[in-house]
Amino acid sequence: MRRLLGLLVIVLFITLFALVIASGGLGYEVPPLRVRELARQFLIYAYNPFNTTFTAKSPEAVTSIVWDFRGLDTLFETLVFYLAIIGALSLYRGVESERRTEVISLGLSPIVKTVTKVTTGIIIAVAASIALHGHLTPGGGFQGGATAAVAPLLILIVFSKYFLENLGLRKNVLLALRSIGLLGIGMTAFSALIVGLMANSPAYVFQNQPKPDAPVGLPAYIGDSLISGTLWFFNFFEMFAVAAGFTVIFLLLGIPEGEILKQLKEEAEEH
Amino acid sequence: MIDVFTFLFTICMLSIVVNLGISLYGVLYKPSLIKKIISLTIFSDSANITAIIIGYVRWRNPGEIAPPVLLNPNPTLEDIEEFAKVAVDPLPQALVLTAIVIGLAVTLFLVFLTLQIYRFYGTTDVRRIAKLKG
Amino acid sequence: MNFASNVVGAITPLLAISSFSIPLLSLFIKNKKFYNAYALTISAIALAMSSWTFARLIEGGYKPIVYKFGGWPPPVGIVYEVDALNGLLGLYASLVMFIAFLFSTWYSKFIDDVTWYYTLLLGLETGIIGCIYTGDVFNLFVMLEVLSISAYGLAAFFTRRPTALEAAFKYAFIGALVTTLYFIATVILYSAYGTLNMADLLGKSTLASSSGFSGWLFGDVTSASLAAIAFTLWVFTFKSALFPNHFWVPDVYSAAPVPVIAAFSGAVEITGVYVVVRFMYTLFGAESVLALNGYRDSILLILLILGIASGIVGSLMMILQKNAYRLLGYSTISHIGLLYMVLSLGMSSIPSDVLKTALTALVYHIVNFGLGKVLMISSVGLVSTPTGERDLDKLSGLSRLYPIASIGITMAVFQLIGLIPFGGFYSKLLMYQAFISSGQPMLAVALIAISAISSLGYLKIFYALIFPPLLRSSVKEREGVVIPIVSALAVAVLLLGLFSPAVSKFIETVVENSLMPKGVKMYYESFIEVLRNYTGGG
Amino acid sequence: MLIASDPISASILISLVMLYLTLLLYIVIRVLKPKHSESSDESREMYLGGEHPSILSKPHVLQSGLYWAIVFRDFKKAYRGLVEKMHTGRVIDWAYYMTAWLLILLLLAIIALGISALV
Repeated sequence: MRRLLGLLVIVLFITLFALVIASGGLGYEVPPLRVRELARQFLIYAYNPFNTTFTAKSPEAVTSIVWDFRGLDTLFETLVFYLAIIGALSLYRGVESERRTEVISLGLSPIVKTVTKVTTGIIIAVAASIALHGHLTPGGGFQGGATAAVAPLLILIVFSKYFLENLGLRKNVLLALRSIGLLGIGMTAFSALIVGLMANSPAYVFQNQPKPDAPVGLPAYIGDSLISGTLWFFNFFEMFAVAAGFTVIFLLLGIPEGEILKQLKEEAEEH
Repeated sequence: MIDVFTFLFTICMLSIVVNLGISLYGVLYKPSLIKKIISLTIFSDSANITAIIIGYVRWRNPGEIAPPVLLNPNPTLEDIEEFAKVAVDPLPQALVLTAIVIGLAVTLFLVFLTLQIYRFYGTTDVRRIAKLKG
Repeated sequence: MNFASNVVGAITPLLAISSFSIPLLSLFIKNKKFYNAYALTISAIALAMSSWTFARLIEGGYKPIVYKFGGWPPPVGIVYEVDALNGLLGLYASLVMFIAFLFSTWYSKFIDDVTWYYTLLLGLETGIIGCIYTGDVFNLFVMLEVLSISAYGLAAFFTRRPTALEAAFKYAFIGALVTTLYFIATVILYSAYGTLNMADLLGKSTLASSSGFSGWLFGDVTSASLAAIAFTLWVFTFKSALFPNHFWVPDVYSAAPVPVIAAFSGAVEITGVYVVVRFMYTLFGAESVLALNGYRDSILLILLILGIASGIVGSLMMILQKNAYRLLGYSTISHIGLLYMVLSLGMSSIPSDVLKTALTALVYHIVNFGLGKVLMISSVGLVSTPTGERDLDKLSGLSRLYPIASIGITMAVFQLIGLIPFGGFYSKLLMYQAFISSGQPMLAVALIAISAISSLGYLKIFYALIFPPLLRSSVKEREGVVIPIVSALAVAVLLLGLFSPAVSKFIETVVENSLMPKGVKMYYESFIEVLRNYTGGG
Repeated sequence: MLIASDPISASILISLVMLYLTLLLYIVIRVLKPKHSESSDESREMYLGGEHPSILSKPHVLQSGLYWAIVFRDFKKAYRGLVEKMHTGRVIDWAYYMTAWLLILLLLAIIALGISALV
């Protein structure tokens, strides 16, 4: 009986979705012949030198939506990721990881270690290019940060967790780095407003380029290179925050299971 | 009479929908926590693909569809108009970018929680993780 | 003037930034008192900002305030649109959160690590206020996730208690599923309507008017709205703990920290109710495409039935409970049932003045129930926290140590049952009037039955904590800041009742200017006005 | 309707009634309250009704014994259904009740769509 109900729900879910598609609920034509009007606005005004008060000054339409048109979403998306890591850290509260200084003998063979030494630098370089060109080409802060986090993950696997910690990438340091990155994002979100307050001109939270009713904005160019105002800073800080966040997670998952179980057992005996 | 393209596309859409349904089954009725988490990621990924696909534009002739990135550094007004004609919808992509990160964050937290539950309960079978009842 | 116009938009980013900076501060400052003061200050600022917003709303004759993030006009960018209803609820939610933070300053003595706790609690406040103020359906999804993930983290806060982990997992798991379903709903809405803005959706679904930036319709809006609302309702009845989706509440309540329980029942579930109201009355009202073939009416009818079921199941299960907070969780479910009963009186057969009474009763009861519940939880928390016990039998007579807790519990029980002259009586009276004048006396009978059954459950707390003599010698903990909290809330629930004509008149004005046709029109017109100013100015 | 016609006098009247009821309740509790809380061997023997004798050493009825008649006699069936079928604490059991509600929503949407397709 219960199994039947479950099956029925799944079937009805698929039926409803199929009906919606069939009756044109996802667009009269799937896929549509042209993009929707709102999407056309985004495409036209993402990088538009002919309308200086209605543009994000970024040729990458997705990045301009992510960090400018709908920047608020992305700030809180970052907050969600941050809170998830805080929740995970809170679960590991009181679990102390052993620290070792003698770590040369740990890890995989010298061949792998040498290769890793070379590739780590390349990974970081690729990550930086993904993040810092996010406003020009596909990519962005989160993608760059996630790529950069592969480097510490490799070190963790090839050399050992203790080696990574001895490099200075300890939990507290990473958390501080992460907070600095996130605060950078927050400050960038408020930057135009702060400029506006000082210049006594109207301005908005998350403002990037000047608007008709708020004539302040951040410079779109530094010298000759396009930085799209706030977008470059957002991507830059996001990369740090994301890379540090992922590394904290890897460090937590890298604590040997036996150590944790021993500590939990000791705690249980105390109570 | 529908053309081959529409036919194939409809099959794609329907398979995504069926995928959503199957993963919904896994999420709701599978007893193992690990399998539930796997089903959940399949579910959210199928949802993301649904979003991407509705932002797609019908392919007509070669070169008439492009990613939403303006490649010309000094465009004229005509270039921008042309770009808006060939590019796909960037908004669903941006929404999916947000949804992916959020899904990742939630999955991450769920994995940690499962790990901790396994340490205390010694099982990942939801039928045996039932201390709270009544 | 410049500073003043940005207050609405600055609340949630400010809360997010203050939550971001705690790990950095924790490297330098280890003192618990600092974090107490820090978090309390931030929440006080948020409270001041939301009250200021509401005051400005009243000043402007309840004309909705639209805040454009980044200066982008509505369908292009994200806006916060604050009308009378979410202005009032935003003020109410930040007040509840402020009380939770104030209570935390006392509660922090009993927890080992306050930094993660306050980070997550600030995240929770961000999510709640964001969900309430936002005027964009996709931003609502993001804020819902902010709210949810901090709620999961807080539910699992006592990491060494298996029950806390279990409750958090159950909640987090189904929570992750439902939020993904809501994401699908927003995608469906976007693909048919070509917009994500709430006022724009309202314009297209009800008034059949388009805005310049988002064009006209791009798909069959009827089927899209039907599917989207089906998913959305399932999601937000889960968040607000309506009957078949209520299972997480007692579990989470029985293991979470006490201030978090207060925040959950005072604000988190109310946020779910608010979103359902927003979708059913503003976005998809009686004249929208959703009214096709009586779909909206039948949905409301089912919500009504589930409301009654929720009220009865919640109050029946209260009688059975041994854990004090689990009992309060079921009491929340029963009250949410009452809220859904009045919420669903918007069928087309019911005259609009009855609907107005019903919605007034809804908002009035949200405030009454929330404040009464926070009063109850903080009083019980004062008694139970020093011992670390949550079992009613083990707490037997302990409130004799704390006279203020006895007073608080008594007042809260009276408020939640609904006795004269407490506020709870008057909101239930309004509900009663709405049910009677809607021509359904059975609903009024159900309301009285639910109140009667739940009074048995409340008396259980009363009986266990206050009535028996003190069994064992227990060390008394200093009450500290709990005394002002409990006394202020006790006075507040009394005042809500004593000034009930004025309060209900005020709430009626709020409802008229937000959920009734006049208010919905104002919601749309503010959006159009912003667009007109934008295109005129540029 | 008294309440609708004059709220002030209605409030006063209902308050008086409630005051009276409270007084009555107080007297009943006062009368029923046990005078002393000692227990003797005789009373332990007398009390072989199924409860563990240790509860007699308690000075008052524990809250878990409150509403014994309601929970175990009057609404026995309802409680058995609620506790053993519904609130079992297993996520899988929740899922069935939660999806039943989703089923109703989906079914309604499909029916509404179907009618509009037929008409």
